[in-house]
Amino acid sequence: MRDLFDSSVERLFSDLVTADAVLACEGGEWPTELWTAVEASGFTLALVPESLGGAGATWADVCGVLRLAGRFNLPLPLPEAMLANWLLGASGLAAVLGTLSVAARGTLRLENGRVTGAAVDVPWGRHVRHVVAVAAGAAPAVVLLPTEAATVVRTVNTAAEPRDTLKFEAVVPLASAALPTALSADVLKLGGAMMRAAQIAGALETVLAMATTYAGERVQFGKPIGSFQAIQHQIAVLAEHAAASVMSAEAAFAESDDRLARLPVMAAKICASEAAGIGAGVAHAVHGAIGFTHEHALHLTTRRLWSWRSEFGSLTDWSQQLGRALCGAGSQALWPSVTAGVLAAYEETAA
Amino acid sequence: MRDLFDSSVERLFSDLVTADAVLACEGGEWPTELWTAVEASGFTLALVPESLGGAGATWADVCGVLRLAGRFNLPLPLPEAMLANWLLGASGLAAVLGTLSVAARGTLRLENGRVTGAAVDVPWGRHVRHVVAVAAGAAPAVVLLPTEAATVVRTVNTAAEPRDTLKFEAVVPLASAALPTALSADVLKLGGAMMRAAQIAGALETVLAMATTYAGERVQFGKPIGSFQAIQHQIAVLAEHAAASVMSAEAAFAESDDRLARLPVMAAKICASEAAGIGAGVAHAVHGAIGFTHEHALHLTTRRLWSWRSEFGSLTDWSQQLGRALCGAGSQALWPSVTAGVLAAYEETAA
Amino acid sequence: MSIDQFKYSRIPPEAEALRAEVRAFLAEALKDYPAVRRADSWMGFDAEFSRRLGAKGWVGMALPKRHGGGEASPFARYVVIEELLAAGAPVSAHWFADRQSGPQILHYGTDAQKERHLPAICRGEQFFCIGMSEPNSGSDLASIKTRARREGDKWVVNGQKVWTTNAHRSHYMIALVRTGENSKRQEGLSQFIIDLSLPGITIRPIKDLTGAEHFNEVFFDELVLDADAIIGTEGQGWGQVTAELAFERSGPERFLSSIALLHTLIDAVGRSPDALQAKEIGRFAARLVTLRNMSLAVTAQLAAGNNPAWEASVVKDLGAVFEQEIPEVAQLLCELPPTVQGGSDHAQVLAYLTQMAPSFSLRGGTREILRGIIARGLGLR
Amino acid sequence: MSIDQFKYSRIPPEAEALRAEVRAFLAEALKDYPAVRRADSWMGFDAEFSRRLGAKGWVGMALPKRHGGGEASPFARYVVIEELLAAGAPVSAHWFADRQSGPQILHYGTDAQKERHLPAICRGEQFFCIGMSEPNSGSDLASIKTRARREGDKWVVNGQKVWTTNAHRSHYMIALVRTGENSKRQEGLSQFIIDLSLPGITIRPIKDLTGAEHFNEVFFDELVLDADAIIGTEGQGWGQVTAELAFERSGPERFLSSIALLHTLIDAVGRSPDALQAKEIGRFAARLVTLRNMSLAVTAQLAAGNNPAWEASVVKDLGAVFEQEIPEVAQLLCELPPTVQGGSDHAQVLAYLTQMAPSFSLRGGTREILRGIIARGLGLR
Repeated sequence: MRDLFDSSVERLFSDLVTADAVLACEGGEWPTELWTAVEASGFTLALVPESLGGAGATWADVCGVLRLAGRFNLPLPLPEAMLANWLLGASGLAAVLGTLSVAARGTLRLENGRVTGAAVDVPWGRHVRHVVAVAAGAAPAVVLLPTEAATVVRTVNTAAEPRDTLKFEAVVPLASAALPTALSADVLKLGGAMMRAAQIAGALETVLAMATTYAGERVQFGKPIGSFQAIQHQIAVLAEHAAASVMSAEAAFAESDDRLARLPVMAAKICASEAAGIGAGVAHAVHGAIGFTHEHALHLTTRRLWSWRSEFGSLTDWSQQLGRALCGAGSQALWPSVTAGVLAAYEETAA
Repeated sequence: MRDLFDSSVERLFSDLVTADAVLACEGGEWPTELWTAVEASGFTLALVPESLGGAGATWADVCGVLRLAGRFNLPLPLPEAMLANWLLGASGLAAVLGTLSVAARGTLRLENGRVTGAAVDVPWGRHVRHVVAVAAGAAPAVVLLPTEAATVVRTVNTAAEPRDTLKFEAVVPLASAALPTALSADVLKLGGAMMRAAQIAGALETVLAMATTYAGERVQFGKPIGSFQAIQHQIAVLAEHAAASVMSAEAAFAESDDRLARLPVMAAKICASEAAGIGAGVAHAVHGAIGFTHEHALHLTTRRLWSWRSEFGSLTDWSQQLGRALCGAGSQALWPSVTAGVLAAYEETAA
Repeated sequence: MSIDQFKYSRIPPEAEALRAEVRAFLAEALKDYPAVRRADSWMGFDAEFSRRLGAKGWVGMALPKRHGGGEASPFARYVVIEELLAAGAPVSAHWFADRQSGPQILHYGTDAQKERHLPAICRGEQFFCIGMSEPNSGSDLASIKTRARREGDKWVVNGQKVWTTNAHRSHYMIALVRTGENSKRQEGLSQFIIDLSLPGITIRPIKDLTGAEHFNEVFFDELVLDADAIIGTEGQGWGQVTAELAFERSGPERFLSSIALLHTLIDAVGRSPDALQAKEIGRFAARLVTLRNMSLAVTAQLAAGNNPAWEASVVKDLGAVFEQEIPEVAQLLCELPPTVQGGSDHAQVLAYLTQMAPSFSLRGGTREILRGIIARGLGLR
Repeated sequence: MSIDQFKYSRIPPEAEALRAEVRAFLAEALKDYPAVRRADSWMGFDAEFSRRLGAKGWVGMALPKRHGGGEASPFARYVVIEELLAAGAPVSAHWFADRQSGPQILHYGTDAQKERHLPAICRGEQFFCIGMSEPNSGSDLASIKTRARREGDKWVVNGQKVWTTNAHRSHYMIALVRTGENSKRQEGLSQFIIDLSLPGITIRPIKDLTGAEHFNEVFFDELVLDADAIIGTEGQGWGQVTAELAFERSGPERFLSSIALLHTLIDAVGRSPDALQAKEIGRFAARLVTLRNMSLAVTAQLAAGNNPAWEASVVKDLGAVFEQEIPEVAQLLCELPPTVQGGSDHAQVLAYLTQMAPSFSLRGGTREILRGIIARGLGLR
C-alpha cells in the first residue's frame, strides 16, 4: 500500500501545493479546494479500520504521506486529521469527515457529560469544524468536540500556521468513549510528535535538495560555492541529519500499530528536532542573502522546521522524559531497551 | 612588574620544563630540583604582601606567570602555592616556604583547635608538606595543615598529576585565622578556578602553535594539510577560543585585588573550560594519528586541558551558579551586571 | 596578528560616567517599547528617535566639535552604543552614518563634503546606507561590476547594488564602484557619496523571510554625479573600504543582536531555574562578558591607531556564533513554541530571532570569509 | 546515494533468537570484568576469550560451513557483535579477521588460502591485522610506497606500514602493497597475506597517549613471500580494499565505542537525574537507537548485495560524532574530575574515553574524508 500512497500523494501535492498556494494560506486563507482534493483522495481516513469505513492502513503505510506533507509544506491539518481519526477508530468511534484537528495540550476535563477547559496550540484550530482530544476526568476519555462551541484565541507559529487556543465551557461532545487501556493519556502528544518527526524528515529532504542545487549553481571567486570544502562539509552534515531523521521516523511508524511505539517515537522526535535546527542553519548559510528573502522559497520550509521541532514536545521535553526513565531503570536496562525498542520499566510507569 | 615576571618565568620554564622533565614527573617522581629553582625565583611568595616577606605583586602582575605555567605543562603546584600563600597573607598569617598546596573541596572542620575531615582532590597532595584550606566550624577559618599528619588516598588526573584525598583526624593546624569577611568560604575554589583558567589559556596557546605548525608541514594529497579549507577553519576556531580564554583570564586577574572578582572569575573558568575541549579536539583532529602517540608532545598539553577544565568547578558548576544568580536577580539585572563586572544581587547572597 | 593583542582594557571613568545618563534617557524613552521591537535592535528604524539622540550629542559623538561632534573618546561612544543596543533601541536610521560614513567622510572627505554631511549626521538628521554587495558579488566583493565613467567633469554611474540596508529611507549612499579597467580585481575601485534623491536611481525594497523590509535593490541608470561626489582617492576605494572593516567587525552590535531574547528568557524561566536552564543562562552570560572584553580590547587597539583586522574577525565570528546560538538554545529551555502572532513576549521574541539569526553570519563578512582571514593571519594560507 | 536507502530493517526473529544466549554467555564470562576495561571494547585483546567465542561458533559465523563457519545471516552476526560491544567484551584479537580478513579471503582467496585461514579464523585462533597506512599516507591512501617486486616465483617486499592495530600479536597481516609502476596512483596496488612470523619483518609497538600499545610500526626489509601470498588479482588491490569499506564503516563498532561511559554515567547520576542530566542522557539514547537503525539498514543493503558506500560513510561520521560527544557531555553532567588512577569507575572510564575519543574520527576514514565522500555522493565534487 505504501508505494501506491506515496506516488498518489506526491502527484497530488506537486500539482496543488505550490509556493503561491502555501503563501496564500500563510496570509490567512483557508484553502478550501486543496482540502477538498486531499479529503477526496481519502487520506484523512487512511488509518481508520475498514470496518469503520476507512482504508485500514497501518502506520507504516502512511509514513511516506507524512514525509511528503513535510516536503511540500502542506498548509493543511492532514497529519492532525489522520491522527484524530485513528484515535476515534481505536476508541471504537466513527471517523469524521470534514476539517478536523487534535488538541494535545491543555486543561480539558469531561464531567457529567460536558467538556470544560482550554485546548492549547490546536493546529488550524480557527479553521476546523472538529477537534479530537483526550479529556481528563474520572478516567481519561476520547472526545470529539465541535469548534463552533469554543472561544478562539488566535496564535500563529513561525510558519504562519494557526496554533490556536480553544476554550470550551460545558460543551457536550459530539462523541466520546473511554480511552482504550492500551493507550496512554498523552497519546495525542505522542502521535503528534510522530507526525512532526516525519514532516521534519520530509522538510529536510527539501532543504537538502535546495542547498545542493544552489551550491552547484552559485559562483563566487570564479567557481561554484559547492566546490569549496567548507560548503561541501556543511551540506554533508545536513545530509547526515536528514538521513537520521528519515530513518528515525520510518522506525517509529514501522513499530507502531494499535498503539504507538513510545521509545521509537521519542527517538524520532528527538532526532528530528535536533536535525531541524542543524538543517535550517546549514541551508541558510549555504544560500546566503538570497535565502533570507521572502521571494526565495527556502524559508517556506525552514520556518516550518523552526516551529515543528517545538511542537508536540521539544527535544528537551522528550529527552528528559526518556532520560528520567532510563536513569530510573538503571544502567543495565539501557542496552536491552535499545535492542527491544521498548523501555519496559517506562511502559509500566508512564501510562 | 608584569613584563619582568613574564620574561624571567619564560626563561626559567623553557630551560627546565622540557617534555622529558614533564614525563618523568608523570611517572611519579617529584622534581626536587625544578621546585627548588622555581621557589628560588620567588614566585611562590609573589602575592604575599611585602610586609609579610613577599613581593607584594597584584593578581594582574601574575596572570602571565600562570599562563606560562600552562603553556609549559609545569608539573608543580606553583599555582596552588601562590594561591595558598595569598590566602595566608590576606588572613594575616605568615607565608610558607617549601612545598604547599590548597584543599578546595572536602569536609574539613575546625573544632576545639583541631581539624578533622577529608580534603579531596588536593593537587600534589602526596608530595607537598603543607596544605591550606578553609575549614568549616563556628565560623570559616583559614588553616595551614601539615600533610604528614594525614592519611593519603592517591588519585591521579588525566595528566598524571596527583589529585589526592588527605584525611585528617583531630590535627592541630600549624596556623589558623578567621577567614577575612571580605572573602567567601569558597575562596579557594574560586581562586583555583582562576588559576586553572589562566593555565588553560596558556595551554591553548601551545596547542594552537603546534596545530598551526603541523598543518603547515604535513603533506597529504600533494599539499600541506593547512591549505585545506576544512583544516584552516578548524584551526581558526581553535584560535578564537584560545583568544577568548586569554581575554577572560586576563580580565579575571585584572579585576581581582584583595578579593577575587567573582563574576569575571566565573566567566573565565566557564569560557576556559569550554575552550579546553574544543581546543584539544581540534588539535588532535589536525594532528591525526601522530598526535595520538605517546611520543608526540601534543598529549602533554591536551591531557592537562581535559583535567583542568573539570577542576575547581566545571563549566556546568560555575554556569549553574551564575545562571541561578542571574535568574534570581531578574532580567533587568543582567546587563548592569555585565557592564559593572559585578553581580550585586549575587554578592549579597553568596558569601 | 596575535592573541596577545587581546589586552584587558577597562572603560575609562570619564567614559563610564556617561552610562547612567544614557540608561536614564532610555528607561524613559523606551518605557512602553515592546519586547519584540527591542529584538530588532540596530535594524529598528525610527528617524525621530535618531534626532532625539542627535540632540543629546550621541550621534557622531567622536567627531570633531567643529563638525558638530563631541570629540568624545571611542570608549565614550562605546558606552552609548552598547547601552542603546542592550536596551534594543531603534538605532538603525543613523547607525551606518555614525559607525562608518561619518568617520570615513572625516578621514577622506573634502572640506565641502565634511561641511555638507558631518553636522547633519551629528544632529541625527542625515542618514546613510552602504552600497557594497551586488547580485553576483557577495563574499567575493572584488568582483563588483557597477561602473562610473567620466564625462567631462561629471561621473555617470550604471549598475546595481543589492542587500543595501536602509537604502529606501536614507539620504545618501556611500557606494563602491568600478572606475578603472585594471586587471587586478581590487584595483580601479572608487567610493562615491550618492545623493539618493537624484534622478537615475531606482530603489526597490526586498522583503525578508519575516516579511520585514530592511534591505533593498538599488539600480543606477545613467546616474549623473558631480565630480566632487567621489570620496577619497580615485582608484583607492578597495583600500578605503577594507580599512574600516575592523570598525565594522568588532563593535557590540556583533554580539548583542540576541540580547532581547536573553532578557525574555530570564523572565520566562523565573527566579528558580532548573539545572539545564541555569547552566545555559550562566554560560551565555559568561560568554557575553568575555566577548565584550574582547570587543573593548579591539576598541583600544583602534584608539591607539593600530589595525586589528585579525582580532576584529575573531570577535565577529565568535560573536555571530553566540548570537545565533541564543535562539537555538533558548528553544530548548522552555516548552513554549515560538509564535509570530499571539503568544507571550518570549514566544514572539524567540520566533523573531530564530528567523533573523541566519543573517547574523552573513552581514559583515560570512563565516567562511572570517575564518579564512583568521587562518591567513595564522600563516595558513 | 540516496537517503531513501535508509529503509527500516528489523532483525529477523531467527537472528534475534541468538541474543538471549549471547547475553547469558557474556553475563557469566564478564561478571568480574572491570568497567574501565569494558571501555576498551574492540581494542581489548584477549586471545583466550576469542577462542571461547570461536568454540561457541561466534567468530567467522557468516562464513560457509565447509570452511568452519556457521553460514549465519549478516543479521545473526550483527546480533552477536553488537552484544559483545555493548558489554565491552575484549574482541580485538579476532576482530579484524572476523570483520574483514575472513570475508575477503572467502571472496578473493584461492582454495589453499581458504583452507589455511578460514577454519582457524572461525575457531578464534588465527588473528589478522590490516596493513594500510604508511608514514606519509594517512588519509591519502593511494600514495602508499611499500613495494613488492617479483623475483622468480617469489615476491620481495620492502617498506613500512604504520598504525597497524594488533600487528604485534597477530599471526597474519593483509597488506596493501605497490606491485606496478602505473602512473595513476590507485593502480598497480595489490593485497598480500603476510605471515608475520617470517624473517624480514620488524614490528615495533607504538605507545598511545594513554600509555597503551594497540598499534605498531611494521618494517619490511627484503621480506620474501611465496607467489601464493598474493590475494585476489595483482594490480586490483585498490578495488578490493575499497569494496570492503562499507563493511568497515557501518558496523556497531562505529557508534558503540563510548557505551561503557553511558553505563557508568547512568550509575553515577542515580535514579533521579536533574533536568540537565535527564536531557543529555535521553538525547544520547535517542541517537543510539537511530544510529543502530541506520547501521542495520546498511547491513540489509549489504546483505542484498548492494554497495552502500555513501550510506556507510553517513553512519560512520554520525557515529564518530556521537562517540566523541559522549565523554565531552558526560564531563558536564557530574562534578567529578576524570582520573586515571584512583577514583570511581565512572571517573576512570571518563578519563579513558576522553583520551581515546580523538581517535574515533581518525580510524576508518577521517571526518574530512568521509564528508568529502558524502558531498561527492550528493554531486558536489
